[in-house]
Amino acid sequence: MKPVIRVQADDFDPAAEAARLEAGGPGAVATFTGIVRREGDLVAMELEHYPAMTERALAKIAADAASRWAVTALTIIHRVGRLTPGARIVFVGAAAKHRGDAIEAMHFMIDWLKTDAPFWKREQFADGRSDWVEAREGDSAARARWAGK
Amino acid sequence: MKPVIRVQADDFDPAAEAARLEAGGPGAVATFTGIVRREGDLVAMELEHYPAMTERALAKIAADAASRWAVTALTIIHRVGRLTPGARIVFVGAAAKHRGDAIEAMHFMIDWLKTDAPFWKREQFADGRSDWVEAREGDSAARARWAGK
Amino acid sequence: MAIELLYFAWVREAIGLDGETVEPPKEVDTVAKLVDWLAGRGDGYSEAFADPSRLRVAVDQRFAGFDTTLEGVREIALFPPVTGG
Amino acid sequence: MAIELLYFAWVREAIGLDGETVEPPKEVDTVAKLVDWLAGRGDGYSEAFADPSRLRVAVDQRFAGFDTTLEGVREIALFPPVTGG
Repeated sequence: MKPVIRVQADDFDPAAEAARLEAGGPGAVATFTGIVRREGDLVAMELEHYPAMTERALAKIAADAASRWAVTALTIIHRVGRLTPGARIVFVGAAAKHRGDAIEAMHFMIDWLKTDAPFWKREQFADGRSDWVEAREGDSAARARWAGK
Repeated sequence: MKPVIRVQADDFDPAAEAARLEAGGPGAVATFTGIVRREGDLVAMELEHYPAMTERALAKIAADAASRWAVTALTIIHRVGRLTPGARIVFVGAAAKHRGDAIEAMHFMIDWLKTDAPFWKREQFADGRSDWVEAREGDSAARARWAGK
Repeated sequence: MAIELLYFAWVREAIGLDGETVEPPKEVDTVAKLVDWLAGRGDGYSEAFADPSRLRVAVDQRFAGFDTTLEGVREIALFPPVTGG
Repeated sequence: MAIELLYFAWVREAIGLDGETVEPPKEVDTVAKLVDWLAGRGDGYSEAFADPSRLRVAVDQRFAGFDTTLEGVREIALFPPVTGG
């Protein structure tokens, strides 16, 4: 099982990604899609990353998931560059024989991606203001939760 | 927020369902798709249901999810009739501002759907044998898990 | 008092009917007693209802317990534990 | 010993560089000492590195601690806590 790992500026096709996960009749497919929120006066989100490290970090997250759950396919896609409200940022998917494995592997990957992959978000607002997004305490807690499982 | 609830013989389009959940830029969309496994000599799965009750039971599961998590959209689609290996059986999706809400609402809905919606599966095998699927102890345990949350 | 009965999955197959209308005697006033009464009909009924622990019930289209009263009830469905999803 | 440094997000902006090659003195033998040494350059560096608790580090493209030795290291990236996903 070789996970699909992609870092790209372009949008992706969730239907094509779902079809890849469904191929082979696995029983269960769980996906997560992160989207730039339409809220307030946010006009864009700028995604910066550490190119030489990013794919390796994502591959490690997928490998960790594959070692913990009986999965038949895994996908992690993360976009970089300038994204506007409503745009997809990230897609994480897992296929497995049983639903618990697919859902938990997906949940694990998105939780770990938040803390263990070298991406940084900058928000741009209508008044010209622009701020780096602060890391959330809750993200470290969400990651820590998996240690006891 | 009015959940999308459908019970149908026809296949559904996961891309269209995902697009509906993504509309409005919610931040997070989590989905689960159940598929007839390709394994052994299974040739078909027959899904029987209790038509007068099914949509009400699914709507109750969605309403329970909406009362527990801050979700912006919910979808439950369940197919009935004769399905062959690789065919989609069920789609459950949740959109929310935050990923935890979307993932947990989705997970809750599929766990409850296994125990609280009036569907019965019959497996047909290549040698002509045909058996009603037995309910799994694990499904009751998965449902019970949510009581403490 | 007439009650609509519905049967699903192997309950339906054992009895050989999707459903039927019954008028149980007055002393049959709970789901449990109804199941016993139906089992007494023999043949497919006794087979379908031999082991009530394998049965589940919906009363007026909601899941319910075997101690549910039949008073005012219009529709009862009897079936195995559900296996959807 | 030359080390490639890379800066990301507000660390990059404060310093005004994507990265650079440095040759720290021998006594600068851990990431923590490297950060102190860089902060001593003043201006953007002291701003970027004033509060090491706000910084994270990758050594040769893997997340690492500030106590990591610089021996044999080729590339060090300094950045804020990540915010992807």
